[in-house]
Amino acid sequence: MKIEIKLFASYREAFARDELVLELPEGTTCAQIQRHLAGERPQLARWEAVVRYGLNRRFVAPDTPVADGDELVLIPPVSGG
Amino acid sequence: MKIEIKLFASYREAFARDELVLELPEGTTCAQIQRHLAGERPQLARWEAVVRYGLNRRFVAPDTPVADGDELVLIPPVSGG
Amino acid sequence: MGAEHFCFTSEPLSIERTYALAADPASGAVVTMVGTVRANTQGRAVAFLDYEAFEPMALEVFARISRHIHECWPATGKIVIHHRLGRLTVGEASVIIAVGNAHRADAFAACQYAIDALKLEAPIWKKEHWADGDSDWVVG
Amino acid sequence: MGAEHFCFTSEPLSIERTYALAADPASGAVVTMVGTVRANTQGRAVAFLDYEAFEPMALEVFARISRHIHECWPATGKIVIHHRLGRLTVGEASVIIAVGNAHRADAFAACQYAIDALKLEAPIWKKEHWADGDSDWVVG
Repeated sequence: MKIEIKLFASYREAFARDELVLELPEGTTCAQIQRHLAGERPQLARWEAVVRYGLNRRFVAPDTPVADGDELVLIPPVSGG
Repeated sequence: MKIEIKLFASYREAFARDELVLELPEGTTCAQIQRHLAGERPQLARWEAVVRYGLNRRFVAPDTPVADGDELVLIPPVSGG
Repeated sequence: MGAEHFCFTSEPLSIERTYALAADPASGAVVTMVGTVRANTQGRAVAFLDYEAFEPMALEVFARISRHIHECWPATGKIVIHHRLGRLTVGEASVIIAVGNAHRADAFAACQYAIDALKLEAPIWKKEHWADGDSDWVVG
Repeated sequence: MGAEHFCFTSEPLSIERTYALAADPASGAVVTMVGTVRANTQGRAVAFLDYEAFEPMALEVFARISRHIHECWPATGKIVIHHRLGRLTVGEASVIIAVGNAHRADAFAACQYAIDALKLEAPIWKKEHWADGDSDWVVG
């Protein structure tokens, strides 16, 4: 299945792009995707314990499986305002 | 002794002026002045229980005596802001 | 604290001006409260209000409020209080208070304290004129 | 609630404009909070900040904050949230929130809830660039 991953902040910098499209096995969870990305870019490991997941623009739990066509955003600690 | 009384709100309206200068016996208190004014203008009696006193720009207790040259303001319930 | 931080004026108030006086690069937060003339009071349509104040004593009350805030919330930056006098129509601002602080919770608490204390202590009065032609001094 | 009540912009924010959108003759009080870029963080001189957001999700967070406020403080009038993005220098406003209410205590509480919730929930990030040339993403 194809998953669109939007990248912001340190994730955008680590990949030097705004977006990735990954081909992943059915049933892959948000947390597994984070570990996959941190495997490719070790500087992202610092967010492992604190990153949150926005799936189709809603916060979801780390063990939520993604489905074909989903939009996922990895949300390191926010600091708006 | 001479006391300058500044009039605001309903007191100003009752006397149709901004200020009175009263000649009063030594030892007259703020509350006695209020009763004197309410005697002259009965519509001011409604404030008797709630009026406060500003003597030389500080709040003082009703039984505070005034002294020659003092500036007194009678302060009906405030409603600024 | 410059004299322009506390003032009475018969000109319309400006939140931009009040904010600019309170803003300061050390204060990460500025909380501003604007009080406006409401269209209705106790179910009666308001035509306009007349505000008056014993200005020198009210300015001393503002200075006392300010001292109290600096004591209670020591990281407070600037405190600005602008109060309108004279005739105000519905929707116009009667008072604007702005308080800066490095910590936003303290800016909220101090600004709320300032307006509460002003309403209790400052010798300022308003006469409400209703659409039906009646009028009276507002109590509290 | 018009779209202009919640927005992201790379233009400088205006407290006058934010206030004007929140003001309304039924609200006797409008409480506004402005967050600005501080000159120092943890004792380090700040040169500038870069803000970015996942805008569509952040706007949904703003809408959720707004719904919560209307539920908790039913007399709430208008809620306006304007957030700046891009490069900001010291003293510039990064966020302005304005909340109107007939009761000022509720306006204070709701405005404070809004900024606290925004900082916890909205997908917005800032990278701090210090005067010494170093930089990092701000956590919390």
